[in-house]
Amino acid sequence: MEEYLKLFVASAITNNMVLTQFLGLCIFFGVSKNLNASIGMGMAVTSVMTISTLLAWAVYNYVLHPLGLEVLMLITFVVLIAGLVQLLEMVIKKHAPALYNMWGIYLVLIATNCVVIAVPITNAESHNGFMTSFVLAIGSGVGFALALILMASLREKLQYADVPKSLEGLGISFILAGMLALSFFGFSGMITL
Amino acid sequence: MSIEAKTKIEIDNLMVSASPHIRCDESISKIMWSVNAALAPAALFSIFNFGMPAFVNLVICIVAAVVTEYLILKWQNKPMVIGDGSAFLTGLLLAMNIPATLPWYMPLTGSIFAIAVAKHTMGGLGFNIFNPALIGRAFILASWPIAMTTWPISRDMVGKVDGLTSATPLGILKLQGYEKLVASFGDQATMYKSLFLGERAGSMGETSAILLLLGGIYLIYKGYIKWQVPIVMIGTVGALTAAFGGDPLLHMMSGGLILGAFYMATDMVTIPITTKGQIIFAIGAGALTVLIRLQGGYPEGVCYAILLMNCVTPLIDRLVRPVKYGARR
Amino acid sequence: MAHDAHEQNDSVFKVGINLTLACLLSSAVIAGTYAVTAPIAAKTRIQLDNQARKALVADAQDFKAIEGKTGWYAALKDGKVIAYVVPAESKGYAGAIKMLAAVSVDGKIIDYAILSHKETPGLGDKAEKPAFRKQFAGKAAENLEVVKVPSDKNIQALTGATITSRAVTKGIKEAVEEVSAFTADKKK
Amino acid sequence: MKNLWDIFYKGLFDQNPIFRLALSLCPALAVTSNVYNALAMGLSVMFVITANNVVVSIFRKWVNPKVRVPVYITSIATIVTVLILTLQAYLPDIYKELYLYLNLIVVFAIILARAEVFAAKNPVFLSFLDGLGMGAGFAGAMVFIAIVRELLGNGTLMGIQVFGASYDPALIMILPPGGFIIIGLMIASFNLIGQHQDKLKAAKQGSDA
Amino acid sequence: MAKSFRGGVHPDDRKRYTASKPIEIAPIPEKVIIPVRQHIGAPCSPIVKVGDLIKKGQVIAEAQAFVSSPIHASTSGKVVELAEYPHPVFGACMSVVIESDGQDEWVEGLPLQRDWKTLEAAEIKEIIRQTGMVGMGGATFPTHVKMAPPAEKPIHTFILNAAECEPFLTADHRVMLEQSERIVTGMQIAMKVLGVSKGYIGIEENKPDAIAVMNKACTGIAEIEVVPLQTKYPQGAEKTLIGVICGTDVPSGGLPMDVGVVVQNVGTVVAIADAVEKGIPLIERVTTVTGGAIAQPKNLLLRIGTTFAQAVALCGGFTEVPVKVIMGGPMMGMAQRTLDVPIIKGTSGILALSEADVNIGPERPCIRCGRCVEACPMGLVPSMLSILAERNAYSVAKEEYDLLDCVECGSCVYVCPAKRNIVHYIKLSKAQNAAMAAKK
Amino acid sequence: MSTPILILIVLTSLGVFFGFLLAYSNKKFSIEVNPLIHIVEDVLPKGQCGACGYAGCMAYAEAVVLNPDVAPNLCSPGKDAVAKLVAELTGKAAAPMEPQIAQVQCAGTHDKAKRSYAYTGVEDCVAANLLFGGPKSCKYGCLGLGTCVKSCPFDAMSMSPEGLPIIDPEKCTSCGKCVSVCPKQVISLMPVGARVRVNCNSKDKGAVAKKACSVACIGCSLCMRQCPYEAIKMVNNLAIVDAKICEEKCSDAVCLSKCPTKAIRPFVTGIVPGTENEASTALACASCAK
Repeated sequence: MEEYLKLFVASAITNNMVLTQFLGLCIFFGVSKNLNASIGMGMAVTSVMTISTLLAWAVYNYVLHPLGLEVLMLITFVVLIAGLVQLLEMVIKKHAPALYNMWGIYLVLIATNCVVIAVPITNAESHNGFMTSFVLAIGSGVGFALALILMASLREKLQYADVPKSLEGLGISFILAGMLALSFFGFSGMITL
Repeated sequence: MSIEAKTKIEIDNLMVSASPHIRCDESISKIMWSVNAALAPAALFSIFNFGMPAFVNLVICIVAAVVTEYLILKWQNKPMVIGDGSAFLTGLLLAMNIPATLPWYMPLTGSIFAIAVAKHTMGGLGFNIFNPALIGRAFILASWPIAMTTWPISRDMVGKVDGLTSATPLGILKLQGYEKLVASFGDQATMYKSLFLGERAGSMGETSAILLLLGGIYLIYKGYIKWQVPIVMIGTVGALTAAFGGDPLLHMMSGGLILGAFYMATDMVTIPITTKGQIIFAIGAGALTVLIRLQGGYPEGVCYAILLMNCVTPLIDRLVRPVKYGARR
Repeated sequence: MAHDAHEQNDSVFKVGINLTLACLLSSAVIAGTYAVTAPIAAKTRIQLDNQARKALVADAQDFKAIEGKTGWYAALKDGKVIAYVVPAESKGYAGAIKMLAAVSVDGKIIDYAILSHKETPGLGDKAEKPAFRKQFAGKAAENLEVVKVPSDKNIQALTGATITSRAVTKGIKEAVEEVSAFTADKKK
Repeated sequence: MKNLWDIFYKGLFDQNPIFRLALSLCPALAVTSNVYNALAMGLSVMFVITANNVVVSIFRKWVNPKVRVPVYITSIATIVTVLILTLQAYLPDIYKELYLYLNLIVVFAIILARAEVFAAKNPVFLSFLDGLGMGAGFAGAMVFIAIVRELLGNGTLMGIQVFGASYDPALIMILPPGGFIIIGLMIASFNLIGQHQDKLKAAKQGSDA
Repeated sequence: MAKSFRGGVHPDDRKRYTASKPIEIAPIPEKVIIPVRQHIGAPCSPIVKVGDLIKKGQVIAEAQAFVSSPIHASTSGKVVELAEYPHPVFGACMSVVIESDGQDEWVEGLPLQRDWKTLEAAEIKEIIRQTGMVGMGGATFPTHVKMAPPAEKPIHTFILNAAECEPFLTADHRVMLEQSERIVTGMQIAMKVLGVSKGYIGIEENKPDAIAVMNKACTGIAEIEVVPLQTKYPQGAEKTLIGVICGTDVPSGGLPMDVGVVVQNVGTVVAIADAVEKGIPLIERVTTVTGGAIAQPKNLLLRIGTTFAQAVALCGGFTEVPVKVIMGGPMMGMAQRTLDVPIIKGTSGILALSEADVNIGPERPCIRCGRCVEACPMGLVPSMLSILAERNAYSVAKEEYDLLDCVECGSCVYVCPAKRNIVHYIKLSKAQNAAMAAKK
Repeated sequence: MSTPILILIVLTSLGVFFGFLLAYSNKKFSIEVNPLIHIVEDVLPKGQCGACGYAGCMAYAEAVVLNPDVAPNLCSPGKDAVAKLVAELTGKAAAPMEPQIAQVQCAGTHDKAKRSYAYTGVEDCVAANLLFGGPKSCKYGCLGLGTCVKSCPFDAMSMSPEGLPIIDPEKCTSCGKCVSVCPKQVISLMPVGARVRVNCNSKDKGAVAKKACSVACIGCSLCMRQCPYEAIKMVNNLAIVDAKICEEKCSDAVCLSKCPTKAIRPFVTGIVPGTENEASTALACASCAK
C-alpha cells in the first residue's frame, strides 16, 4: 500500500507531468485562463486518463504483447483513446447535459493530447502491472489538475496586474510556469518514480 | 493683509477629490526602508562574520537590483519610484540568502533575474506573485548548485575546523547525522549558543538568530509585519520536527528559518491579505520546510517552502475572506 | 468541409468502411516497414549491446550470456572467462539509475557504464564522466564506500552530488557482491 | 511562383507553430536542452507533417467527414510508427534519446491542424509545400530555442565548448524552469519586434499620407 | 472597556481646536442663498417669486414627493433672484436668494408654545414633515420618512448618534454640553412617535464631559441610557453604531429598520424638539468651522443659506491658502470647488485644510499590505475593490467582492500606504454598476 | 502466423470496430451544430466589441446564421469586406455600410477650456464626473482622462498632451464603444466623407459657454443663417450640421469663415483641432504636397 501511495505522490508532485516532463502544455496554457474551466479540465483529464490507461493496459497485456505486436502499440492506443473520448463525449452530451457543461466540453480537447497518451505508453514500456498503471494514471491526472488549478489561480491574479504588453498572454504564462517549476524544485529528491 | 482680505485669497483652484480628505503618515517607502533598517544589523554582522567577500556580494546584489529596477522603470516610462527602497530590499534579502563566497557573476545575475523577471514581468511592485529575492536565490541555486552549497566558515571557526569551507549545520545533520553535528560544535549547549549568536557556516544573513529576531521585533512593534506569521511558521517547524523526532531548537534556529519567517514569509505582496490567510500560509510554509528538510533532497527548505506557498496564495485569498459585517450574528 | 457533408451518403456502412479501409491501408504500410526493419533493428541492438560490453572489458574477444541470470554475460578471452558484465541498479537523487558493471573474476570492479538515469544535468550526470569512474577501477566491494575526504582506498563524492555518488557506488557494490557470490558458488 | 513561396514561407515566421500559433509546445521544451536532440526532433516532425499532408491531400476526396479525425489520426500514427521503426533500425541512438517524444508526435496539434486546415482542401503539391514550411518553421524554432539553452546552460553547441572552460554555465537553462522562462522571454521579444514593426509601418504610412 | 466594533482607524481627532468653544450665534447675513434641494430625494419646487417679501420661517419651496422635505426662509426679506447657484452636494441647484431686511421677523404665529405630551404620534409626524426636518449628521435623509417605518417592520430601539467620530467636528459635542435638556426632550418625542421604549445615546469616550452632562440629563428617565463608546472611526456610522449598541448587524442591503432600530443625529432631535414645542422649522444649525487654514476655529449657529465665505469670514478668515475646503468631516465630507456654496441642512462642518493636513501622495499600485482589510468595518477587501475598478471589472466587484456593502467610510483610504483612492474607485464602480443595471 | 500478417488482421479489425462504432453512435447521439456558425465566426474580426448588439462575435455569428432577420452587415469593425463575406455565407444581401469614424465633439484643450477646480483622484472620466461633473468649467466638454482610450478594443485612440483624445482613422472601426462609455456623450460617429464639423458640445447659453471655453459654440446662429443649403440647425444653443447635405451640395463652406469662435472647422479624420497633432499632421501634408 505504501508503495502505491509513494507512486501516487511521485507522479502527482515530484514528477509532475507538466512541470517536470512538459506534457500537456497546450491544455495547460490554453485552459488555465480561467479557474473554473481549469477545475473542469482537471477532472476531465483525470477521468479520461484513468479510463484510457486501463483500457490500453488491457489491450496491451492481453492482445498486443502476447501476439508480439508491440509495434502496433502507438496506433492502437491513439485510435483507442480518440474513439473512446469521442464516444464518451457524445454519450454524456446526450444523456447528462449538466455533467457535460461541467467538464464534458473539455473532452474534445483531450481526445488527442500528449498527457493522455503518454501514461499508457510509459506503462506499456515499463511493463507495469495493473495496480501500478492505475495509480500512475490517477496520480498523473491529479498532478496535472493541480498544476492547472495553481496556474489558473496565478493567472487570474495577474489578470489584474500591470503585465507589460509584450508579455501578455502566452509570454507571462510561460514565465509563471517557469517559476512554478522552480518552486517545485523544492520537492526534488523527495520521492521518485 | 487684513483678515477680511484673506478670505478673498485666490481660491478658484481648490483641490477636489473623493472622501476621505486626510491620510495617515504611512507610505510604501517608510515600510520598505524600515524593513531594510531592521535587516541592517544582521547584514553588518555578516560582514563582520565573513569579511570582505560578504561586503562585496552585498554591494553587488543591492546595486544590481537598484540599477535593474531603474533601467526597467525608465524603459517602460513608469513613474520613477526607485527611492521607495523595495528594489534595495530585494537586493539586500537576496544577498543575505547566499553564501558569502559566491563569485561575483552569480549574485549579479541572480539579482538582475529577481528584479527583471520575478518582479517586473508581472508588473512591478505589488503585482509579483513570488518573492523576488527568493526567486533570485532559487535561480542561483538551480544554476550553480555547487557554489551555492559551498559555505565559507565564519570568523570564529577559523583554525577550529579544517579548510575554509564547511557544511551548514543542517547539511551535516542531513548527511552525517545528529551526533556528528553536535560533535562538530563540541557539545549541545555550545551548539545552541553558536546558532543563537551566529557562529556557524551558512548564508550571509541567516546565521545570527539574535540579530534577526531583534529586527523582527522592531518590525512587529512598528506594525509592518504581523507577529502571527513568524511565530506560527517557526512554531510549526518546531512542533513538526519534535513530532518526527528531530531537535526542534536546532531546526528552529538553523537554516534560513528565522530570516525567512520574519522577513520573507511576511512580504505582504506575496502572501495572503487576511490575517487568517496568513496564518494558513505560515502553517503551510512551516510544514513544507520540515518536509523538505526531513524528506527532500535539500538540507534546507525555507526558500522553496515560501515559494510554494506563494503559488497557493491566490487560492487562499479566494477561499479565506474577512468576516463580513452582518455575517457574524 | 461543410458542403462535402451534404453530398455524401451518410449510411453507417459507408462511414464505417471508410475508417476500416484507412486502417487496412495503414496496416499494410506498417507491416511492410516492419518486415524490412525488424531484422535490422534486432541486429543493431545486439551490436550495440556488444559494443557496450566491449567498451567495459577491452580485452574480451567474445561475450556469452549466462544462463539463469538475465542480462549477465561472461567476457571470454581465448575461451577463458576473464570478467562478468552484469546489470546494476540503484535509486538516485531523482529516480532509478541503470548501470552495466564489469566485474573481474576475482571480484573487483573493472569499469561501469550508466545506461539511463534521471539525475540533475550538470551535477549528477558527472557520474558518467571518466574522472569519477576511474576511481572505481580495481576496487573490491569493501572499498566501495563514499567519503568526503579523498583517499585512494575509497570513492570521493562528486561535489554537490553526494546522493548520486552514493547511489552509483551502492549499485556497483551490490553488483560486485553478487558476482563474487556467483563465482564462489561456481567454485564449489 | 510568389504564391508557392508564400505557402512555404508563412510557416517560418508569420504562422510559426511555436512562437505564433503556440501549438505543440511540449517538444519545444522537452527536447531543446541540446541542439542535437532538437534538430533530430525537428526533422522528425518535419518529416511527419510533410508526409501526412501529402497523404491527407491524396485521400482527401474519399474521406468521410464523420470519421475525418480518426482517419487523419490513423494516418499520422502510421507515419510515426514507420518513422520510429526506421530510426530504431538505423539510428538507434536518437531513438533511445527521444523515444517517448517520438511517440508523442502522434498527438502534436500542429500536424492534425495542418491536415484539417490545409491539406484537406488543397492539392498534393501545395500541401507538400505547406507541410515543408510548417515543419521547417517548427524545426527552426526548436533549434533556435535549443541553441540558446545549450549555450547558456551548458556552454556548448552540439557538444562543442563555445565559451571556453572559464565559462560557468547556468544549469537552470537546461532544466525545466529555465526552459519555460526562456521561451516566455522569447515570445515576448517576438511580440516586441512585432510591435516595433507595426510602429515602423504606421510611421511609414503616416509620412506617406 | 467601552463598546466597540471590529476594524476602524484612529486618526488624530483634532477636536481640540473647537471642543471648548461655546456655540456662537452668527449675525444675520445680508443675503442668503437657499437651494430648493437640501435632502436626499426629490427636489422641491419654489413657491415664491422674485420681488416677494417674505418672513422668517415661511415656506419658500414645497415638497412634491414623499421622500422630500420642504424648505423655509431662514430670515425675513425680499426674494431677489431665483436661479441656479453652486450647491455643496449637487454641484448646482435652483436656489432662492433672499436679501435680508435686517428685521429677522417671524412668520405669523411663530414661535408658539405647545406641550408635546398632548400631541398624538401622527400629529407629531406631520409637524416633523412640515417643518422640513432632515438628518443633520450629513446624510440629509428626510426625517419624517425615517419616523414612519412600514407596519411590518416594528421598531423597538431608538439610538441617538452622538458619537461624532469624524475628526475636527465638535458641533454635536457642543450641543450636548449646552442643550442637553432639549436633546432629551427631542429624543422622548421621537421615541413617542416611533412607539419605542428603549433609547440609547452613544457617545465616544473622547467626550467625557458630554457623557457626564448627558448622564445627568437622563437621570430619572429609565428608558434612555447613555452608552460610552470606544474612540474609533467610524464609530458613528449607522451600521457600526447599531452593531455596537444592539449587538445586531443590519443585514446586507438592509436598513436599520430591518432590525427594529432608528438612529437619529443630535442636531436632528434638538430640531425636532424645537419644531414640536415651538413650531420652529429647520432654518439654522450648529456648524463647526475649523481646519488648519482657519484663523479662529469656532462652533457657529448659522442660518441656512449663509455662504461658506461668510462663515469663514466670521472665523477670522484664512491664515494660509487652503488646499481643500470640505463640507462635513474630513473622512466622509465633500470637497468643495468654491466658497460661494451655501450652508444647507446637512452642513455639520466647514473644514479648510492646509497642505500639511491633506497628506496626499502620488497613487501607487496596491502592495497588498492588508491594512485596508483590517480597517474595513464592513469586512470587505477594499484593496481588491480598487484593483478591480482600476481594470474596469466593475461587475466582478459587485458580484464577488460585495461592492454594494461598502459604506464609503474612508477608513481604507486613510490607512493605505500606497495612497490609493479606494473610495473613489468604489464610487466609480457603484456608478458603473448602476449604469449597467439601467441599460438592462 | 508471421507478425506482418498479424498486424494486418489486428489493425483492420480495430478499424472495423471503431469505424462502425463511431458511425453508429454518430447517428444515434448526434446533436447538429450548424457548422456555418463557426465559419461565420472565423470571418468576424473578434474584437468582441459588441457593436452589433450581440454579446461577442460568437453570439452574432450564431444569430446571423440561425435567424433570417438578422442583417449581415451589423459588424461595423469589419467594415464592408466582412459584411459582404457574411452575406455571401448566409445567403443574405448586404446593404453597403456607410463608413463612419468616431470623433470627439470638443476642442477644449487645457489652454482653451477653464477649470473649476484641481482634480485629484482616479484617472477616469466617469470617476471625475462623479465630483461635480468633473474639473472642466464647461459641463459638456471632454474631460480628457481617457476612459474612451482605455475602452477602445482596437487600440485606435490615444490621448494628446493637450488633453483631447486623438482617433487613428486607420484603426477606428466605428464600433461605438467610446461613444457609449463617455460620461459626457461628447463622442459621436461621423460619416468619413463629412465636410465640416462642430467641435463643441456645449448646450449652455452663449455667455456661459464663452466664459468656460474660448472655442465654444456660443449658439449665435450665424452659421445657420449663412448656410445657403439649410444644412445647419440650432438645437439647445448648439449648431448641428447635416453631413449629408454638406456632402451632396456644398462646395464652398461659408460656415467656416463665419463662426466667431472657430467652433466649426473643416473635418479631416485623425486631426484634433488646436493640438500638436493638428500642427504635425498639417506639416506632414505640406511636406508631401511639395
